[in-house]
Amino acid sequence: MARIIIDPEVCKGCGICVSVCPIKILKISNIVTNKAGYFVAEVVEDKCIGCCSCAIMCPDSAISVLKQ
Amino acid sequence: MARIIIDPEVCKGCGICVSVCPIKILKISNIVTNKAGYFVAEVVEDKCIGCCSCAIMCPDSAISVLKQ
Amino acid sequence: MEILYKKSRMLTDTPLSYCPGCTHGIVHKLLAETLEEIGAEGNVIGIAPVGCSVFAYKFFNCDMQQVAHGRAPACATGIKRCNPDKIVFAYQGDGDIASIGIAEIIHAAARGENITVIFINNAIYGMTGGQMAPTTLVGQKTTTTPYGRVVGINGNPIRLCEMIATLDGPCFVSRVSVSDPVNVRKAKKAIKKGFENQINKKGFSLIEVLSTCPTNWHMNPVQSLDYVKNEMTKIFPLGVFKDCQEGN
Amino acid sequence: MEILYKKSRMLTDTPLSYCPGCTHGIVHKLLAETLEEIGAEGNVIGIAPVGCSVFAYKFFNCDMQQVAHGRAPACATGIKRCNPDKIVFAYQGDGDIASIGIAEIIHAAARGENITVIFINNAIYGMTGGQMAPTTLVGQKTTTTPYGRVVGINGNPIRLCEMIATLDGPCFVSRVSVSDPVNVRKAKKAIKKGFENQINKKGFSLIEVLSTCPTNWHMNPVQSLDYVKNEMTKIFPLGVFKDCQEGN
Amino acid sequence: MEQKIIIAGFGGQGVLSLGQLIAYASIEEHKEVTWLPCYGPEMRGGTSNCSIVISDKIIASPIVDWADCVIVMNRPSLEKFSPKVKAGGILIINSSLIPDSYEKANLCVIKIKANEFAEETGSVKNANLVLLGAYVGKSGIFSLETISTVINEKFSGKPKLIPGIKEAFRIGYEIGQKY
Amino acid sequence: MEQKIIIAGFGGQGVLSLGQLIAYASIEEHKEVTWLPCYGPEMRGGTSNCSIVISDKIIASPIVDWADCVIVMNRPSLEKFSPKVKAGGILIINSSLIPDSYEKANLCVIKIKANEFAEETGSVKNANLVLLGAYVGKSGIFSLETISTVINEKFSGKPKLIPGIKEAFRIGYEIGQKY
Amino acid sequence: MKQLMKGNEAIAEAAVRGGCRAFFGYPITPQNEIPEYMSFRMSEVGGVFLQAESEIAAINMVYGAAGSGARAMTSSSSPGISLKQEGISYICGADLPCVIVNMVRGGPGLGGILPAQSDYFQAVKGGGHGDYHMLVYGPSTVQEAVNIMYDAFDKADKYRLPVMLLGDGMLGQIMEAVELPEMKDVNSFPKKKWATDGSGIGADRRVINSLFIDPDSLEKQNHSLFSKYELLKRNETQYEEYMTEDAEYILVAYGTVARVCRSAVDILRERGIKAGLFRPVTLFPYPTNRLYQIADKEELKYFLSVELSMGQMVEDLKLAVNGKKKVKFFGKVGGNVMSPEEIVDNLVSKIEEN
Amino acid sequence: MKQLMKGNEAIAEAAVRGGCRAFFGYPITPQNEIPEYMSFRMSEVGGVFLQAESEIAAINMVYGAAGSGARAMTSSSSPGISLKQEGISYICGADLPCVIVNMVRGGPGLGGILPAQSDYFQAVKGGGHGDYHMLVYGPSTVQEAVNIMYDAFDKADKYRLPVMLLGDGMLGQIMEAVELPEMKDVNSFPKKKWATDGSGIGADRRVINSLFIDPDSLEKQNHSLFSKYELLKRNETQYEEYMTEDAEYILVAYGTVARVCRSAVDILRERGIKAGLFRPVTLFPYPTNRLYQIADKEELKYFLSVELSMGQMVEDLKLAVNGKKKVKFFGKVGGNVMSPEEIVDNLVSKIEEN
Ligand SMILES: Cc1ncc(C[n+]2csc(CCOP(=O)(O)OP(=O)(O)O)c2C)c(N)n1
Ligand SMILES: Cc1ncc(C[n+]2csc(CCOP(=O)(O)OP(=O)(O)O)c2C)c(N)n1
Ligand code: SF4
Ligand code: SF4
Ligand code: SF4
Ligand code: SF4
Ligand code: SF4
Ligand code: SF4
Ligand SMILES: [Mg+2]
Ligand SMILES: [Mg+2]
Repeated sequence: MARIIIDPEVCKGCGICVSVCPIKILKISNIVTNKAGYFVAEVVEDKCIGCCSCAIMCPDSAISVLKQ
Repeated sequence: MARIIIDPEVCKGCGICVSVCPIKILKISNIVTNKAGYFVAEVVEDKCIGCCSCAIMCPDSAISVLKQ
Repeated sequence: MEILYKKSRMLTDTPLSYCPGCTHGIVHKLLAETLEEIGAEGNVIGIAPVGCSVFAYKFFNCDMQQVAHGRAPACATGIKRCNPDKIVFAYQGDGDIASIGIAEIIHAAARGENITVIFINNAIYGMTGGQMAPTTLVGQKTTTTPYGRVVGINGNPIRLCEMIATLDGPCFVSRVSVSDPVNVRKAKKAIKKGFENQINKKGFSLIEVLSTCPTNWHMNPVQSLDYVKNEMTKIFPLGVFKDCQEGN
Repeated sequence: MEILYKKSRMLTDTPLSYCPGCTHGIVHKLLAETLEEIGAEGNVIGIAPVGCSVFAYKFFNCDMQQVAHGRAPACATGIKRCNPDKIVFAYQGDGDIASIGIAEIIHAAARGENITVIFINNAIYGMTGGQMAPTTLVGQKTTTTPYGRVVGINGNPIRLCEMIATLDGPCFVSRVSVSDPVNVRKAKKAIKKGFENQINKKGFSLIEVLSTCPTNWHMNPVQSLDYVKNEMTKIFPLGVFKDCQEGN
Repeated sequence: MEQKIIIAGFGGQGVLSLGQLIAYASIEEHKEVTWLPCYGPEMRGGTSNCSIVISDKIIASPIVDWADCVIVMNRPSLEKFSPKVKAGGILIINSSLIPDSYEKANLCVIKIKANEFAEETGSVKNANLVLLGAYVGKSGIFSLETISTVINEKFSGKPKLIPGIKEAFRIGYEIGQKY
Repeated sequence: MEQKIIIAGFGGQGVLSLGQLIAYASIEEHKEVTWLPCYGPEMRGGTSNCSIVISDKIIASPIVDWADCVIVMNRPSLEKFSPKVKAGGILIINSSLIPDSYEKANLCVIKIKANEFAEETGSVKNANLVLLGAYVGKSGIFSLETISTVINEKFSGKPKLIPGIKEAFRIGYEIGQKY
Repeated sequence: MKQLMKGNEAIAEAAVRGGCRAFFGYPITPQNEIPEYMSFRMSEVGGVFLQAESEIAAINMVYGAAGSGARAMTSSSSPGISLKQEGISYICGADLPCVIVNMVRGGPGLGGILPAQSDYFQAVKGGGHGDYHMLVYGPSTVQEAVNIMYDAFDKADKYRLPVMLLGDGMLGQIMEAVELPEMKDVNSFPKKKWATDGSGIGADRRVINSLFIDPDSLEKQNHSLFSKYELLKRNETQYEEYMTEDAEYILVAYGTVARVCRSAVDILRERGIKAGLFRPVTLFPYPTNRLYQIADKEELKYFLSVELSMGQMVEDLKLAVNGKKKVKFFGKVGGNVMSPEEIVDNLVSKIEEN
Repeated sequence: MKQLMKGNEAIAEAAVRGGCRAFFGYPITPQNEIPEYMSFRMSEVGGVFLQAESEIAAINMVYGAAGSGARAMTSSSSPGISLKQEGISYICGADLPCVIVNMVRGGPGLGGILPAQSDYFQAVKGGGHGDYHMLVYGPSTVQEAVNIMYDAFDKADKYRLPVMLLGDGMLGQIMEAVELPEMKDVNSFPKKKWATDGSGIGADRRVINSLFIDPDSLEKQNHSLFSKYELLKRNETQYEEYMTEDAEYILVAYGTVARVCRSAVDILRERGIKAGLFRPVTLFPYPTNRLYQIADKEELKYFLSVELSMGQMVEDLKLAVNGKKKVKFFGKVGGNVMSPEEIVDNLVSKIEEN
């Protein structure tokens, strides 16, 4: 099983990770903003397959991927 | 019959005309220098065929070619 | 617990100054990861251009020089000639490399300088607010082509890779994209090859990366990636234009 | 009595400032004759570069501008854009066009500026006394390559035509030579085509002419012509690299 | 009379155009005015701000060190610009995006859910007009007629939007008046 | 003591190196010396010249307006530089290339078929040495020993040439002495 | 009718109305609105707009265009203007008219992008090689910039030299109310007989050139340039005085800083300190004669040069005053602009020092 | 042992002996012998020689090389130096040491190639944008040029700024007897901890940069630069006086012109006119203090600035003298160099005028 960690202070809410996740478990929050004022990305379902697509594409290196 | 006219004051004695004349009727004088101090090109034999090679190649436009 | 992906050590902790979704950030990661993987840490000098990546000197965890607009290849030449055993890379935008600095890149390539140049082609001047770049597509609206780029007035886009590949000097010339994970992986390979060439003293490598500028394209980041895939690659085909290791 | 050949009206009476046997003079003639033949008299603006042909403004019987080293294509652009119905030509040496001024020629070509550029490639900096040019042959000795041009240090010669032909902008790109009467005639045809393109608003034409520098090659003028024929054309093959009228 | 105003938020929120509307209104009322945007690489990241000075006399420096009014549309702007409000000045906060509570002695703090109100008028893009309304309502600096003229003129190209825009302004205005 | 000299001719005739030999000889005799070539685009066309100033004192301007001696190796140089000889000065003409007669009151004009003499010594390239000889012979400015030392030193890379060079100098020297 | 306009756009529009029909530029902050405005405006009026590949190309396009008779201009900011120095020197050497805008930013190097006046030396002493000058203006407000720009091409053509407008980011980015002048009739401009319009042949051909290989002819060209500069001094020197009649302390400042100084003078006067403002409008020619006169006033204690630089204009001020009065200096750099209060404090502390 | 050497070659050799190990240049008359000499000499000493594609590339190669710790130089002449202005401004902004030679030729534009001093302003006021200066020398003889060049890299490294040697074609082309100093040991030079040699990571990484986007940090950088210039003024100001003690008329001149002035002084003294020569060796810092002192001498009637320009250094002279004495000017331009007699005549006629 895999898991991703999104650093909310680094995330700029660009939505790229959301768009590339093959199993569509990410979304941009419409509530949580970080210090910089961005609505940040969140994991909505615990089904990550650890493909790293989101992490590879995140321009701000906000995502780490772990395999448990 | 053809004939060439070399302007001795314009000629720089480079020898290009001499080298390209197909019937080898040109030479650089070893006596006559012009005001600029160059030994100039001369016609040595009256056999010009009017091919214009000398004139075309003269960098200083010193040669005119006439057909009589 | 295994870490499948994490931020490269060759990036500093300074937050990137790029707009949300700008793919400058992706390329930074690829560069950093490559430098880490080839064991270049403590042996690298990077060059930041003038453009949105002007602050790159804050982001890479190595010695860095910030240089005048367009002159990164000259600066890299100066560094590399005096430090032939160090790894030297330049990072340049399309305005920087293909407009004001086109003389410097061509001559560095012709000399076969043993350096690696990363060229971010986002078809626009990002930093200054969206003016036409030499790589702006025909018809593309920018703040200095308000009616869209018109060939008869604004000229044709320049394909730098194709042009540079005609020279004898360069060793490796390639165009890649970061529009999706597959292409990102390919891009990283190309970048890695660029650095390996340098280490092996094969000479000059240029890797052009098709990149986005959501802000000045007036698109969201995801639309921008599609634009790269669907529009830019038509004019700027991906591929290897020269590879001295393949004997061409 | 028929006149088979005489000096063109489009040349002034001022004696050329070139060294004896320097083929700059031949190219001047071809240009002048062409301008005369296409009836351009009184409708031409020429641009003299910095190089041995810096004094070209004295030699052509038309309005002339002398411009900064390497910037003739930019100057020509300024003139032509403001005078679209005039015939504008630039005359440049290899140092001028392919070294300091390579950005300007590439961008004028990419824009497809409707101008005609004559490029005298004599593989050396004539004016300044024989330093290496971007077109200096590998192994060729110059005052700044005292051991001969070495690729690893001084880089590779640049083939401008081949490079520029990869761009979408230019209409006609050709390399000719003036090493003998046959080639001179061909060179004239190419130059003429360059001007006809301009008149027909086809856009940018570049004619590279392989030329001699007896003084700095330390050869006599006739040996120099042979050097062009036997050595230079090996590295700089003659030919047409792009011709929009032939649909490529 | 001299009024100094700073407006700040994300790019795209209408920060600069809100400032320009104030500038146009000042001209309409024959006042001297300067409008100065922040410019340059800080743009990267998408924040944006501008400063406006309105006066009866020739305006010296258009730079605002201390503002009579600060309008902020996102949290980083609140942090950066709220300290610039003069004692006794006005701080207007778009609380749609900055839900945090914020209090400061000696300041009139107006919190207003501009996005929500704007959406009511047909478009979230009218949020800046709600904030303008609040400022004018509180300060009384321009007549309603002036504002109406300026809106009619500046949006003459998009007449369909005008009712919503005016409505957004009105909502803000009424809230502002209450402070 | 101050001597100002101009030497002029075609490029390739050894104009500059003739000047340099004079400069080396001056140093050898512990004099101050400056040697200044003409430089620049006048080179095109192949003419060349240099100016030498020799003095006991620090030399101010190395530019020679009026020369004690002018040596010319082709006709254009004669025309250009002969007017620069001071009254009472020396004008040395390579009459191999300038067969014209040339007279001027108040000048010592030395005409010498330098090319022909040089050829006798084995190479027409020694023509400049013949002219140097004439100058030294006439002016007596350097000792023969100095000249010999300088020649030995400067041509040490090409020892085979030295006898011819010295012979050329000697021929010129003897002619110069007669004037 | 007055309208609210951004400085850069107002300047561009004034150029168009003043007859500019050719613009060549390269983007750089803080003047991008000038090329951006020209990119559509030129096509509206049938002129030429071209985004050049570099500042160097742009200035040489101006050279070509101006040489062929066009009213041509370029604009840039500090690093870009540095790159144009060779071209500017050529334009001066070849006696060509053109207009150049420099919206100065902080330097040296890439520096910053905020307002600065640290290109003063470059503008008035000649940053390029050789002896030359331009007619240099340092406008204070958008309206003044518009007025100067409107006539800049006339002046450039009259004297056949570049006119430079030296502004800064504040002048370029600010919006103020301006009154725009009418469009000049381009057909009314005097014909340029010297321009290479292509029609020249034989004795009539025209040559644009800055090469004078013979020293006497280069000397002649240098003197001819300097006789133009004498004319400029006589005809074009401009300045403004504010409360200088009885002033004990005269602030000297140009450009946007002069606005701040004006407020400072008001505050000082309110406090009973007799301050005044001398504002050079032309920076070359510098209003030397007038300053020399003013320096004679008995009540005057000293001048204070207020600049956004480490002290550049202060040298011209000192040269003008020639030791007759003390000249002091207050500068800020890096993009920070001094407030009126800071100027007041600076002056007051200098008064107390004495 | 003294040997006869061409100025350009002697300067190049002195640079090598002073530790230069990287040369980047582009041909231009009258300094071509410098790159030509370096093209073989650098390979002999294991250094780097590169003929760059342009002056702009050359100065940016110097930037890179210097930034990475090398003793790097470039040389050019007027138009080429104009092209380097942006690069020079960057080098100053980034606190990099390097050496730049300008063998000045007549301008503006392509001008001529003969000796001139018309790049004085560009050299000492900063032809590039922003507030900066270089340490500028104006040597008079080949020997002096050699001596200055020999230590130029030490000074550049010490202050981390460019040192400029301002010569002219006469200095470059002349052959004179010179004594060459010994080769310095390149291993003895102090290590540059700030240089980007590639080893930096984490907290230790080095950044060469001239961008200071925050105005306060740019202001700090500007002040830090100017505190270096204060040090230069204190430590590096150099000049030479010749017969100034009792002089009624003091000629002020630098470079090759100062040689001519020296002869003029001799002639004047012979004629019983009490003339002297003040020769600034450093042009920045200018020997202001000493001139200010000298101006107090009672017997001194005036200064005469003698220059190959339309009057550039005369401004620094006037600023130094600050109105205490009259400052007059005699200049020649275009490549013509004045003879001692012309200077004498000029001075005498000015004396008579009075
Ligand atoms: C000499 C000079 N000219 C112009 C500029 C202004 N400028 C800064 S970045 C830039 C272009 C940036 O475009 P690009 O290289 O494509 O990089 P991007 O921002 O798109 O990544 C320009 C023109 C400058 N700083 N210096
Ligand atoms: C900015 C600038 N850099 C350098 C020079 C010096 N320069 C004059 S001509 C020339 C090169 C000439 O070579 P090329 O263009 O090949 O022309 P050629 O003389 O061989 O015909 C150079 C470097 C200059 N005048 N201006
Ligand atoms: S690692 Fe793959 S599956 Fe997991 S969140 Fe990222 S993109 Fe989705
Ligand atoms: S890609 Fe990165 S920055 Fe963008 S939303 Fe996802 S985590 Fe945030
Ligand atoms: S025209 Fe032909 S044949 Fe006659 S001289 Fe010339 S080259 Fe010879
Ligand atoms: S080619 Fe012309 S210049 Fe050369 S020798 Fe013949 S006539 Fe004379
Ligand atoms: S302006 Fe464009 S290129 Fe620059 S950071 Fe923003 S999105 Fe990226
Ligand atoms: S130097 Fe060479 S290119 Fe120049 S004129 Fe002489 S031969 Fe021709
Ligand atoms: Mg870009
Ligand atoms: Mg050449």
